[in-house]
Amino acid sequence: MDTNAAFEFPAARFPASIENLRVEVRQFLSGERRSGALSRPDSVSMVVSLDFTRKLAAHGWIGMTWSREYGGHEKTALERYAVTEELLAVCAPVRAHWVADRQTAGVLLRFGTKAQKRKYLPKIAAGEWFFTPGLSEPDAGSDLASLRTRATRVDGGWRLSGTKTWNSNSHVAQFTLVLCRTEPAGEDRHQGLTRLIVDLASPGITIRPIINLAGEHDFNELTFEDVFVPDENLVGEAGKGWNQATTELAYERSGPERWMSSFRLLAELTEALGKNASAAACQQLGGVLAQLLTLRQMSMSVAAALEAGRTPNLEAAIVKDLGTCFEQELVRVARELINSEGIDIWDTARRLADVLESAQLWSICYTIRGGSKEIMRGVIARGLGLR
Amino acid sequence: MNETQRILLETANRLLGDLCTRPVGDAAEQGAWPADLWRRLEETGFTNAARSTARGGESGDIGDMYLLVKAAGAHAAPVPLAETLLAEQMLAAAGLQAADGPATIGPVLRADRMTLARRGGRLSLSGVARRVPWARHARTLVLLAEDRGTTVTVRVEQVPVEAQGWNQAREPRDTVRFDGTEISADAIGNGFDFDELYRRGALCRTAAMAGALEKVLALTLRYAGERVQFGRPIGKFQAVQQQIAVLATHVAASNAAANAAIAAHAGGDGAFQIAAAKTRVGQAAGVAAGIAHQVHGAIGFTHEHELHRSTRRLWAWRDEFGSEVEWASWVGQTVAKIGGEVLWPFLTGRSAGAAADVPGAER
Amino acid sequence: MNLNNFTAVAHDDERLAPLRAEVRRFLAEERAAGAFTRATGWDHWDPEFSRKVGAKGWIGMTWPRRYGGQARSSLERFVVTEELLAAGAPVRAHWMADRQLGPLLLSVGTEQQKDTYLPRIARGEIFFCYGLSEPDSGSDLASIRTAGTKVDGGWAIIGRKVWVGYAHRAHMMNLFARTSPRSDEDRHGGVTQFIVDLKTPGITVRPIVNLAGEHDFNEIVFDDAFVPDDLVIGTVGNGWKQVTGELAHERSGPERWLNTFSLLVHLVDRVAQHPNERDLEKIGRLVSQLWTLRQMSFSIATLLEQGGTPNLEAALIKDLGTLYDQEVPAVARQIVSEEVRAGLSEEDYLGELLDRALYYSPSYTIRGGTKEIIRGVIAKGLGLR
Amino acid sequence: MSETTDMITDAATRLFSEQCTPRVLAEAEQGVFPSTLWSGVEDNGIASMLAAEAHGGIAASPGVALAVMRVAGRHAVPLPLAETMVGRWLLSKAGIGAATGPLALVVLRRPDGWKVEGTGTARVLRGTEPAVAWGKASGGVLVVVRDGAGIGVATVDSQRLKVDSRTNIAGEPRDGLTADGVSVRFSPVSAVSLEAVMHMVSLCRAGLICGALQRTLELSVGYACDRVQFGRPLAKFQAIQQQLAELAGAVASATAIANATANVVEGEHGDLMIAAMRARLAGAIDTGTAVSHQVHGAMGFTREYALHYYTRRLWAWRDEYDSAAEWRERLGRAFAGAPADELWSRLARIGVASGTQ
Repeated sequence: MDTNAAFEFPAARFPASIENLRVEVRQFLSGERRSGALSRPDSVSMVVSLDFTRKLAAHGWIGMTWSREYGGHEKTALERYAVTEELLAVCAPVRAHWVADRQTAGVLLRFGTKAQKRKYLPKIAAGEWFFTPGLSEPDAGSDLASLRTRATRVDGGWRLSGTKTWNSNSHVAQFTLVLCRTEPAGEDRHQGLTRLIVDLASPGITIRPIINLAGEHDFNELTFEDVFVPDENLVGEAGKGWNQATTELAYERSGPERWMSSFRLLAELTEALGKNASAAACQQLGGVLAQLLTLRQMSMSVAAALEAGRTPNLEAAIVKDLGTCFEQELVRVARELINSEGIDIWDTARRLADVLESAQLWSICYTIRGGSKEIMRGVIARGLGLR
Repeated sequence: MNETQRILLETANRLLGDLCTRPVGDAAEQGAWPADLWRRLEETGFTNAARSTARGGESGDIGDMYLLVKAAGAHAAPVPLAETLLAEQMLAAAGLQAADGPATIGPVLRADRMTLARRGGRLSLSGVARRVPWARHARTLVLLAEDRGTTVTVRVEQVPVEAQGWNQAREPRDTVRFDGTEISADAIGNGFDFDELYRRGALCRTAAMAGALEKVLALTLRYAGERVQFGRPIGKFQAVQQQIAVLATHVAASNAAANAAIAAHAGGDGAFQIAAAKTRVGQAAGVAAGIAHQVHGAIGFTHEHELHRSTRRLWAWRDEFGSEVEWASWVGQTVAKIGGEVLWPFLTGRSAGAAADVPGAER
Repeated sequence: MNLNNFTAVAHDDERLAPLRAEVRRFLAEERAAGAFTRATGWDHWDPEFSRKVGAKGWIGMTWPRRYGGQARSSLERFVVTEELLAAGAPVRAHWMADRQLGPLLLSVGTEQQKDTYLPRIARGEIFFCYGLSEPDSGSDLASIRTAGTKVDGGWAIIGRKVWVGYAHRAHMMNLFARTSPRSDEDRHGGVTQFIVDLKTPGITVRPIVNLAGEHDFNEIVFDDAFVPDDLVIGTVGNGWKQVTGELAHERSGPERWLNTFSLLVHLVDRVAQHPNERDLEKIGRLVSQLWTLRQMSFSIATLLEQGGTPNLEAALIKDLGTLYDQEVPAVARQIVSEEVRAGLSEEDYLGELLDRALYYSPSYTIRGGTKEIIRGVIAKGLGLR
Repeated sequence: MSETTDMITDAATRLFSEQCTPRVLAEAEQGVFPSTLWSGVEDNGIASMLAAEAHGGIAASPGVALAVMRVAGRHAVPLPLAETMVGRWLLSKAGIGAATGPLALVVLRRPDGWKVEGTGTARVLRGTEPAVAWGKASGGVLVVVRDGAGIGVATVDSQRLKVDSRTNIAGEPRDGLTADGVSVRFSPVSAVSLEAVMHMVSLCRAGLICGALQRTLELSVGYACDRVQFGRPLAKFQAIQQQLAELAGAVASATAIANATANVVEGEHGDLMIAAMRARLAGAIDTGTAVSHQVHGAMGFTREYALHYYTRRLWAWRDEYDSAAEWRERLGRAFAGAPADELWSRLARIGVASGTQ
């Protein structure tokens, strides 16, 4: 057995120029903080701010790696990686463009028509157009191929019917990139699935908010009733949409968002512990920091592999599994430390209490969304040759 | 459980199941008082379960009381049932008149202190108590206050809520402030000390968590049986089964620990057992909530699904009246005091917790 | 499904208390006389000690008097067992026969078998080992291949058994062998249990040294070993079904959560001498778990006494208990640093106990049903399978 | 990987896979020093690789050392490799070459233990060190001690020490050594701190740990694929797959942090990366040993099957050259109290090597 390659994670080297970029991003972010634009200091949730998104776009920090032809900035994957880290470290309100920048654009760049790229990508990079995912369904979560949303051929396009759920930011997005069935499932359930760009302003679409555990409105359920989608919105080949979806999922697996979602909790905790923290507290804090630093190295290593033109799907699954489990452990450790160090969270460390509560609620979904822990471990097991 | 208790539990489950509906829960989280639910609990006598016959109640059996607290926990009842029962225990111990209507207790944080000042014949109460459960809805607040070096129980009819707050389950946890409020002499008695209140509070939360854990397991089993992925109910996947099995072990351990602590307390002591049980159930709460959510997947992350009513309560309650960290330290100190060689006789003795009972002579 | 069968066990009643006191007195005297120390452990083979336990009437104590038993309750047996284990007394020699073979013979054995073996077992004179696992059959016990072929007056055994604890010191083996081919309809049929004298020609015992560097396992090769008809236990072909009924006893007993008790005792003393908040908390967590486990175990013993078959509850205890036994050395390691260890006195068993617990900890979630199998049993009990 | 790395790792792979036989491993635990294997180590330049060319080495980078040590760890090489490599690196830094033969390494940082008395080049060693790796089996014990602003080293012949032979949980020699006023020749070493010695030996040990972890994964996957239960290989059971995936994640994380640390160990924040690495390795060891034993069932619990050579070493190594808890504490202490808004910028600069791939 040769497990070496996939589990190697060679150390990434970043060009020194990236440090300058980081400084630039940090300066921008501290300006934003001073002006109050980085709202919600008491939460780890990623929120929508159209204003903030437009400012990022103006700095060229959306669509960083795409070609200039499509409104991009032709930066490296490592530069994009650094900017993402900086944004997540302050829990910046990037929700509006997150999906389009991270996932949708990647699919369009690889599978879309020239016209589609020209139409959508510059608007995404400008922070004007947003996408909501359009993958999961009420009865198709981990088993995505069992989805039931279907599109039938009509004159000049398709008629789409069905329900999509867990769509973040659909209340601000103008489009979704739907995965739907256009041919009956045969022997191979992955055949006959198609991706369509759907304008959310089309007649026949209902958007229903879903309030999440944290009491926030982030998800939505989208219902399509005979929605007409013109032919020009077909992405790639009809019936061959499965590969696109899996590619899309790989883009979202190994990024720093898999281990930095609760960074604010770590930051508040570290501050609250104070310089005179007990030896035992420092040990626990050190354990957490060690995991974070390790995950960061792994994530950077994957970014470097992407930059070199490889698609390290297995490595990405490992990062997602370890990262999301780490974020749950962080919450556990934070709570234990607050209790054992006697930090009075109901008074002096009120913000820590709020961030802890928010992280507790959000952390449970990290090992579920974007491929559950069990699915990830299945992917890794396959990589080990067990399946 | 004896036959009477079985009937009591059945009645409680029926009533709470009917009344603790989603709209009632949602409204309570928005700050509404579930008046109908409370009235029904009063009518069935549940809110009086801690009251002895001498004080106008029916039995005042301690076991019954905690059984109800556990049932209320299982149904996520958004009312101060445990607090009202605790308040009556305090009032009874202090020889003070029983309270009608919802009641609560304080202080609930170790750092908070109330003091009673005497000037002339006047008594005045001062101090701040934070995180007081349900204070804004309580008609009576039973407080412990320091009075010339001793702790006295004070019965307050007007609850001065300074700030409203919530716990993770959006149950009211308010700050009450007294600035020299005048107290009449017949509202004061000698009863609990703070440790006693804290310990009984811990037992209430332990019982409620055991109930909530059973609910979490039931919901998870139901969902695993219904939800189909890859052509099978997810409960048929070994990876899911193994996780639910672990969840079940923690639910069982919590039941065992809570039952034993309640029995020991009813038998007249239980300091050690309550500490050990709060520790054990607190450990279970985190593990169980994690597994339940993992099995439920995205649906469990919605407000629409009822799982969070129980899991958020588990997260909140494990921290109230002492987290498992705090109680574990207490347990550790206790056993360190008796020493390793006596640990076994201590754990198996008539009343673990009373060092005097430890047959150390048989070493 | 009901996970609330764990009724509170407040304390011993007037029947159990004097017995417990008597066992403690005995153990204190034995320890004072040097028969064992805290570092010995219940997994230690000591025929002399077993004979003393037998003389006290504490082997086969629930069996009828006519077979050398004491006709006492299974709760009384539970009390004796937990006292012996908590003290770290060396009871391994009579363990298998007392826990498994005796009850089996009582339920399905012939009069002659009962007369021959039970009194000698109860006196601590004859020791048994268990021949169950095979090289290709671990968790999947129905897949055993060791074969018994009918010959004149008995059976000829051919095959191999592994992980046979103390076969090199036991007199007899309770052997599981296949006497008819495995069928898909009845996967658990066709297996027969035998009593085998280990001195029978055709039996070779080969030691297997374990992770801790100790010799307790063995591999046993049967090369046409003859077993007479009258040593078949129960019904031919019914061996597997005969054994499954006892699992609740085996899985919920104190041996599932008392493996590391002596280590805990020394750890408590260590922390008491050098107290700090964090270590006290760690100890407190362990003690809370142990106390809960004992509550569960004792209350299931009560259920068993009343004739129940709490198989699900027993599986829950096995899973929790073995994980707890793994957690004790993991926590102890955090408290007993290399520095602490270097400063321990010669008489302090802490380091030795920690090493042993660490060595043995992987085995807890494997032997007697792996963690995965046990969780499968629980899942079945919950209706998932 | 560069050509040198390839050459030396290839040589190590050949040597160790041929010579680290189960028999050699078993005999080593009985106290037999594997001299043939040691000659191979010398012949292939492994023991001196960190030393300067003038001292018989190739001045290998930490990354190369890590790679070679991983090979050694994968074969559970029963030799003081990390100690000797770091010892010769130090002696080379001191401007003195080293004789052949294995070295033990004692870094004096504690109030108890050995004391080096006197000044100048002639000094006296006194006291007892409780658990010196390969103390007796090594020809010489290299003592490293803080001296003024810098450090100094002295080699003492183990024959001149009183030996209390002991072993760790892996059966490796960890001897108590008593020096009863032994005179030693003391040499100052410039540009190396006492901490840097701990870092280098930690890094070499990290290689051993990563190699051993990798081997536990390989053995576990192999066993799961071969072993049939309930009519299927274990590997087909989801409960086993999920555990092995977790093991793979642990191995990958250990390797990733070790790789990254090798790049920056001599840089500005090398101390913090080493601490993070040691902490993470300990976590990976906890997962790795537990899962591999669980998957192996009873088989892994025997001395006949090879798994224990790796798991017992992992158990021992996680807390040697300072415990994981101490390293965690150092890392935590460096950040405790950092203002919330500064934590990221302070963390982000650690462990990032610049330059091209």
